[in-house]
Amino acid sequence: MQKLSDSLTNMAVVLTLIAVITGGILAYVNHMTEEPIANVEKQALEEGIKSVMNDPDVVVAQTIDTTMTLPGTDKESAFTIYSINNAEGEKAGVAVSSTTTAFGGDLQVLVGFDNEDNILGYSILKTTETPGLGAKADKWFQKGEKGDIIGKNPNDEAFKVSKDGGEIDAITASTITSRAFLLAVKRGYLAYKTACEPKGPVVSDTTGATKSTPEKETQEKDIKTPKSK
Amino acid sequence: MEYVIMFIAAIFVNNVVLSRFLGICPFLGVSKKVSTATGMGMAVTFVLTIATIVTFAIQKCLLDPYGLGYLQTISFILVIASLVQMLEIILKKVSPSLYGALGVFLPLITTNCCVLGVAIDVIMKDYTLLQGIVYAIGTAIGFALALIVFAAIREQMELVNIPKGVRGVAIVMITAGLLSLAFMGFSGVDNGLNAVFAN
Amino acid sequence: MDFLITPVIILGAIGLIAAVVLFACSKKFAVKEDPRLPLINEALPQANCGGCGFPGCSGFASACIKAAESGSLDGLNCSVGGPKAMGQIADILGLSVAASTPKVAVVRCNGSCANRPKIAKYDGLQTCRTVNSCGAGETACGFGCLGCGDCVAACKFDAIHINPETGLPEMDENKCVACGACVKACPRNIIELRPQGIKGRRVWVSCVNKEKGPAVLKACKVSCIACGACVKACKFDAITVENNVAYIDAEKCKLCRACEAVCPRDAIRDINFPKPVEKKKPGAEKPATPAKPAAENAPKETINTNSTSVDAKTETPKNDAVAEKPIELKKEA
Amino acid sequence: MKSFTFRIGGVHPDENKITAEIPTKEAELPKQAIFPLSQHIGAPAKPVVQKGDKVKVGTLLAEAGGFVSAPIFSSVSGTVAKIDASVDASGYRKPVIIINVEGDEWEEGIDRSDKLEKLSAHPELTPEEIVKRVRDNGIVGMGGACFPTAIKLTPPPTAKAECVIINGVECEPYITSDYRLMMEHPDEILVGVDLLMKAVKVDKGYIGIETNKPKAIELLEEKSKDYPHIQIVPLDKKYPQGGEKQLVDAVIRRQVPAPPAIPVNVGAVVQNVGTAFAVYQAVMKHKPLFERYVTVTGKKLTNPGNFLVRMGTPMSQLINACGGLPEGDNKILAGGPMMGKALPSIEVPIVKGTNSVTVLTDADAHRKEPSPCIRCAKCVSACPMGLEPYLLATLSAHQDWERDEQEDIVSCIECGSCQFTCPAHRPLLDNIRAGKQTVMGIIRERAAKAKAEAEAKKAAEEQKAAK
Amino acid sequence: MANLIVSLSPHAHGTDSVEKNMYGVIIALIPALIVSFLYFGLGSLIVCATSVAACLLFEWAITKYILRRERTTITDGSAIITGLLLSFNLPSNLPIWIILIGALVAIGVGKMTFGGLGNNPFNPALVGRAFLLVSFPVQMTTWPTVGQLGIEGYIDAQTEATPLSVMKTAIKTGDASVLDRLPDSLQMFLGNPDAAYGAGCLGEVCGAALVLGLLFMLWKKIITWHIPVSIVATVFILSGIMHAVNPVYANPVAEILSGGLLLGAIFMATDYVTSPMTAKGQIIYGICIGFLTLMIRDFGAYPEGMSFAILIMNAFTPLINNYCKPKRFGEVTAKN
Amino acid sequence: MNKYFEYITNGLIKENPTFVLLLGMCPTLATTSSAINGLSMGLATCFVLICANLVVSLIKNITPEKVHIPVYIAVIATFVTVLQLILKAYLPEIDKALGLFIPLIVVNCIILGRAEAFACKNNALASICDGIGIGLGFTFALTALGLLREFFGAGTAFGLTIYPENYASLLFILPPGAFITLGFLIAAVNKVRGVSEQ
Repeated sequence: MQKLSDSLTNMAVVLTLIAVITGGILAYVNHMTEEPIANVEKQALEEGIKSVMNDPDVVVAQTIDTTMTLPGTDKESAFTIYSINNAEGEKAGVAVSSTTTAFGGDLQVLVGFDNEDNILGYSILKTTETPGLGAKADKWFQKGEKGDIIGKNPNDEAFKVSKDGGEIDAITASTITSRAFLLAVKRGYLAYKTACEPKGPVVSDTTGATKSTPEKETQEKDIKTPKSK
Repeated sequence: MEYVIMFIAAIFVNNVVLSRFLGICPFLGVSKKVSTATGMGMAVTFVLTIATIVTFAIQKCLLDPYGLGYLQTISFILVIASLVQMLEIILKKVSPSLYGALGVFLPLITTNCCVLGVAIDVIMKDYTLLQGIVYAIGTAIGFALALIVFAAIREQMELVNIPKGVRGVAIVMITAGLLSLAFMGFSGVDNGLNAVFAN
Repeated sequence: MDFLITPVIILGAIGLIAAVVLFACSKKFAVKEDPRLPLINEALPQANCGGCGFPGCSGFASACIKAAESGSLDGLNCSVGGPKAMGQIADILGLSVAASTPKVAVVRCNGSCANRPKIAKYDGLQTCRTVNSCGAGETACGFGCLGCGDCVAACKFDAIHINPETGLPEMDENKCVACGACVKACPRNIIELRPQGIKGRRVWVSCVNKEKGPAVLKACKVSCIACGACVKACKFDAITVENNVAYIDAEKCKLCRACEAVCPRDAIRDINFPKPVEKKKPGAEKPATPAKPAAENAPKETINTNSTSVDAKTETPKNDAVAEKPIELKKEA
Repeated sequence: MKSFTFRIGGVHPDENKITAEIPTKEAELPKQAIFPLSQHIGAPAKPVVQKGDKVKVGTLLAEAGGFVSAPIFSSVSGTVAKIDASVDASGYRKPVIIINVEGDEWEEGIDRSDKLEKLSAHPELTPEEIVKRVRDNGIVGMGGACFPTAIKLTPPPTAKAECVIINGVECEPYITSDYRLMMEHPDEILVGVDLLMKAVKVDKGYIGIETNKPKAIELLEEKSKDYPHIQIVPLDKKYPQGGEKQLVDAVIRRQVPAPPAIPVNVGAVVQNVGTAFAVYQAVMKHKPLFERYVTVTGKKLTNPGNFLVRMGTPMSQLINACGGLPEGDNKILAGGPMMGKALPSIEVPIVKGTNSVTVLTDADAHRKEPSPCIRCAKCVSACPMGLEPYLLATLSAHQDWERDEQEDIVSCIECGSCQFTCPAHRPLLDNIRAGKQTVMGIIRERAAKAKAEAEAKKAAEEQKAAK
Repeated sequence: MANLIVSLSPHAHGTDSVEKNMYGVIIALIPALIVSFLYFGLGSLIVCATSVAACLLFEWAITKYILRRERTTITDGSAIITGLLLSFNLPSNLPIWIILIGALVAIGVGKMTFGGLGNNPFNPALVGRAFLLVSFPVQMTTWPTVGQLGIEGYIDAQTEATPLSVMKTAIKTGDASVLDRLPDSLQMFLGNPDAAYGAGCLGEVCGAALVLGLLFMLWKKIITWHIPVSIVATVFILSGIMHAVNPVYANPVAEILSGGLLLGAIFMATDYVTSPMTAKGQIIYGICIGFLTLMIRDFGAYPEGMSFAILIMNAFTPLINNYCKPKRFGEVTAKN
Repeated sequence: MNKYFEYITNGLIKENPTFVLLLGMCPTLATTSSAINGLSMGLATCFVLICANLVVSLIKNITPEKVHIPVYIAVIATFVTVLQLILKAYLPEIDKALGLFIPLIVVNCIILGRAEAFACKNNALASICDGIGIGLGFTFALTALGLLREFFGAGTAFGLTIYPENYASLLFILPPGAFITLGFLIAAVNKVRGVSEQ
């Protein structure tokens, strides 16, 4: 059979037809997978929250998506703050998802805090760090590991890598990732504090330079209206 | 300053070929001669910039409003393929001299994954259009730079006696590896600069 | 079915626009090109992988057309399409038809170590080109093989090798494709492409020394001294003597080997004949295969040398026949 | 003493001027003299004698074979034995005239007296007359290149000569013939320079001499006091200062552009001291060029020396006069070790361009084993032409003629500095020379093709016009 | 009579040779080697000896058994230099197995894969060092304090921050007072076993010994001044400007004397094979190395920029060679 | 039947896309930081390759010349997107590991290359066999490369610890290691095949 010639009708019909068919197929597949994908994501989130709260029975009470400009940056960052209740319905703390730029790109962490602002647990949601180096962050800062941060309060002066004068051991040969990680945790904390407790403590940013109160006020103005889901 | 650092990062730190493995095929194929490499580099810069703008428009004007994110791949590649072919046809007629310099490289760009890769990347990283363009140009220049430097090394290697066993693609790969190793020295420079200029 | 409508419309629209735009462009900006180009493009896989070293398949296609002008597609290969695609391209460019009379390269020098005494030692870059520009070389023959193997290096088909015993290049007939690379590489124009001959049989004068008698006699034991005996012996008018060297026209030669029998210097060689030629002069037997060094019969031949040298001297023509530079020789041959 | 030198590259090989202070002797007459018909650049000379003819010293044997050519004169008296082929300095057998020597009878008209003839005493010598006598007496460049001098003295109309530069540099190791000539015939040389200056119609002359010859500089400075237009220029010890282009750069600070430009394009006419002397003898004494100063030298020679040699004398005779070939491996050079030609036979005759017979023995005779290039760039800094020898050599070895041409391979003067200096002992010049020859061939071919095309086009146009 | 020998000109040859140059470099390295013995004792000896022996062994084995060449090249001295330079770039307590890997990569990947001396586009010692730095960042970035001469200095050494890490801390924290912890410049130049922060790789603790080597090589005409001087000058000027603008950047003298800058500028950037051919090219090369070194040191993720800067510029060398041609004769003038 | 078997083995050895044809280098290098990643990428590509080959061989005759690239690419992109969605839904781990390189399968020159070189000239069954062969060859190469890199770079094979991680050279997992390992692997394959590259 001869190939179709390059006439306008042929080209247009064939290309459009292909586009329509593929569009149809894709729409259908998408339709079929939409739910499972959403489920997967939701499940992953729930699993994540449960693991970072170190409690299998917690429930998300409220989700706040917020963007704000934090001290030390001039960019808006997005945070998601999950207010967490325990099985009994009492407030167990919060879980915050926070993003920073690390060695290889964005680093997104989910951190759980108890009511005293101490870290309950964390998990890495998204990382593009180097395998074997920065990617070790998923284990490194867990309980009992070298860079254990569980139970620490991000507001402490010592919540820094030891190279910068803090008390946390950086991942071997991945100081940048470690710094970024701690920064993400701290920012999550700050976001949660500013969003939920506007009268929260005056905090310093991770680079060590002290921040004055006026700046804090501007932060508050920057906070977008939290929307509840 | 942010754009400058982004630009530098795209060229050196996250060099598209050497650290992100995009566009390896043309990197290996068209790096035998410096002159050819330069032409290819220019062509990629040209197409990458245009493609980024067009795909950005499609994403923001068509896909996002209708929630059709899953059509990203297919619509992008369709657009890029048609765009490249169109450019080729037009260039051939309008400016034969430019076609002579760039045109022959154009078909090769369709399957250059750095074009699609960057287009998708720009959307994934949520860049603005301006950021996207800077990023695209930076990436393309990074590609061109890697290509030209590598072509010069290969031209030099053509003249020496490479052991028989590794002659051909093997030595090219190993050299690319060492080049990539050298470029690892840049890692973190963008973050360092960002930190400095943020203070 | 709602979820189907938008994507279908949008993608359909993209496709339609792309098609229309491409069509419009291709009509509006149509350019004339070599009619063979699209044909070759057709034969190519259009993977545009750049694996061939050219920028894209069309780049490769135009390179093929360009190469076709010079007559061969050597060095061009499409790894995706493989030999099949290359065969098609050759067909399109009409290259496969070209090789009508099969030829093979022959070496026209038999000046092995034993036949040609060394008078000097060359100490420098071992390429024939360089030795050639340095002087006659290690022997007194300014026309013979230098043995550094420029032809070996030039051969892409591994068809030519220097025999360490004789120091001369030898051809592997099965591998030789008569591309002529060795002919070009030889600074002394010793290698010639000759028709393969019936059953691969060939007879040729294995000497290109254009000097006159005494010097040639002294330089090499198997040199052509232009005595003309072969010319007389040839019944087919195939042999001519020009510039003090005999030459057998392969088109006219009937492979009777009468010339070989009369050659006093054993300068005519044959190949692929079942039996060695009967020498008219006793004692000078010619081995059937050229691979065997002529050294074996060298001692016997010295007698011949002495007896014929007298004739050669008397035949010496007038002085004008100045030895020409080897490079100019090529055009005549 | 303030001295000058050229600006790019250069090396300084061991001088080994063992024969410097040995006064020149006259060499014995040969039994048989051999005269190659091609002793100069250009077309070979055409023989005008036949076998059996009687000749005298100074008889014309062969006339110029073209515009760029030079006649050849007999240096001996005797009978023409044959016109045949024999090995000459090219290493190939080339046509020669062989004369059996009988006695020593000179042509009449050659002034054999020692009287110094000054230019001022000969008003009849117009520039044209000088050039004519130079041409008729077969004078060629005596430094080794053997370019017919008369042609150099008539520069193309596009260029104007401004000065004459005399090359008394003798930068090649071993050779001392020019030095001896300067020491023994300074007056004649100065008159020769005067003649050359008049011939090219300039009033400035320089004589460049390297500072390793202080006596020659002193002597010529002393003598040149009578010649206000002639200046002695002391030059640093550096090879290849004797190269035409390098000498022009060293003396008048002008660089000759890439080929096809020649020194006269920057206003300089360069001649060797030997040429100046030969010009003097030809113009003033009517003596054709048939004898010259030759150094016969070598570390292992028992009795090296400088000789006044009749051309056509086989080298074997000179070597025997110096005590014969030493034991062991020998390399016989016509010329010095940097640019001289190694000969496959010692029966090669002395010709117009043979300034030295150098015998290298044993280790000196062999090349050193080459190892891979380490890209040290020492060849680049040594190259007096500003080229990149390592690259040219590699490109030539890979037969990449196109890039060779781009990299200006044709500018190479084949001085050998690169190969001399290469720590890896690579045969750089061997490769470059092969490349240069090929590239020049390609360029010539292209030019011929372009010319043919232009002509065809012109013819077609004319035809069109005719219609 | 023996046959005459013929060849093309030139027939004379200089006295220079590859071996002469290579062993010249080795001699120039001796002062630094002695200093490293004095400062790091046994550890230095073990590291040096292992590295040199391994490089020689690998070169010999690869030429003989993998490339199957008749002649091995271990006598030309280049493998010794690679071994020495590699060891000069290592901390004195590095385990032997890491050194072996480094030597294998340096010789095997960096050099012999390309066909041996003269063919490699990258400096083999630096390839080895960069490989180790990326592969074993922990071991490669802990440096013993000087003065631990015994075996314990090798097995279980006390480690110390290097001047470079002090500088980096100052930049990261934005606190210029951190720089007060740097030893003074004279100490850094002469090297002082007692000085705090006297730690570093084997070959980089004493600037004076390296400069001595430089003088020797310049005297012997093994290298020219262009590369070392342009690197040091660039670093000096650039860091001077940065220091003037913001004192968290260390003063230029400290920048030059700290880390591997002098070692790299004198011995590694000047490697014949991988550096540009012309003076102009060498100066461009040097300036770029200086610039990149400072960038990587001050902003990058790795503690020292010299190795990477040289490697990067090694990659650019063919390009530089393409564009920096020597001035051709006759280009200068035709007529005044 | 033999012919079809040959198509399959062809892709595995004689025309191995990675070692011999040198196609699809981007995913080869980028996704082989571990054996399992390499394997997943190989299988993913294999899936797209087979489907695309099949469809292209079916529609080869109704495609006008000027639009054949957009058409083929659209076909390929469809399968890639389908794959992407399925992975997201049911194998999120793999989707995460392969990241950007799943959509980039579209521009893998193996797929378009096979479509152009084979599928558009052969019937459906042959095209499927070719897809299987080439796909498996690709998978094999990626797995081998991933295995080597994982072994040298992390001391593990398919996640199982072989020797302590402390002794592993991290570089092999990083970009330079990908190039270098592949370089030596190709040299080794060439040696085994007894073919010297030109």
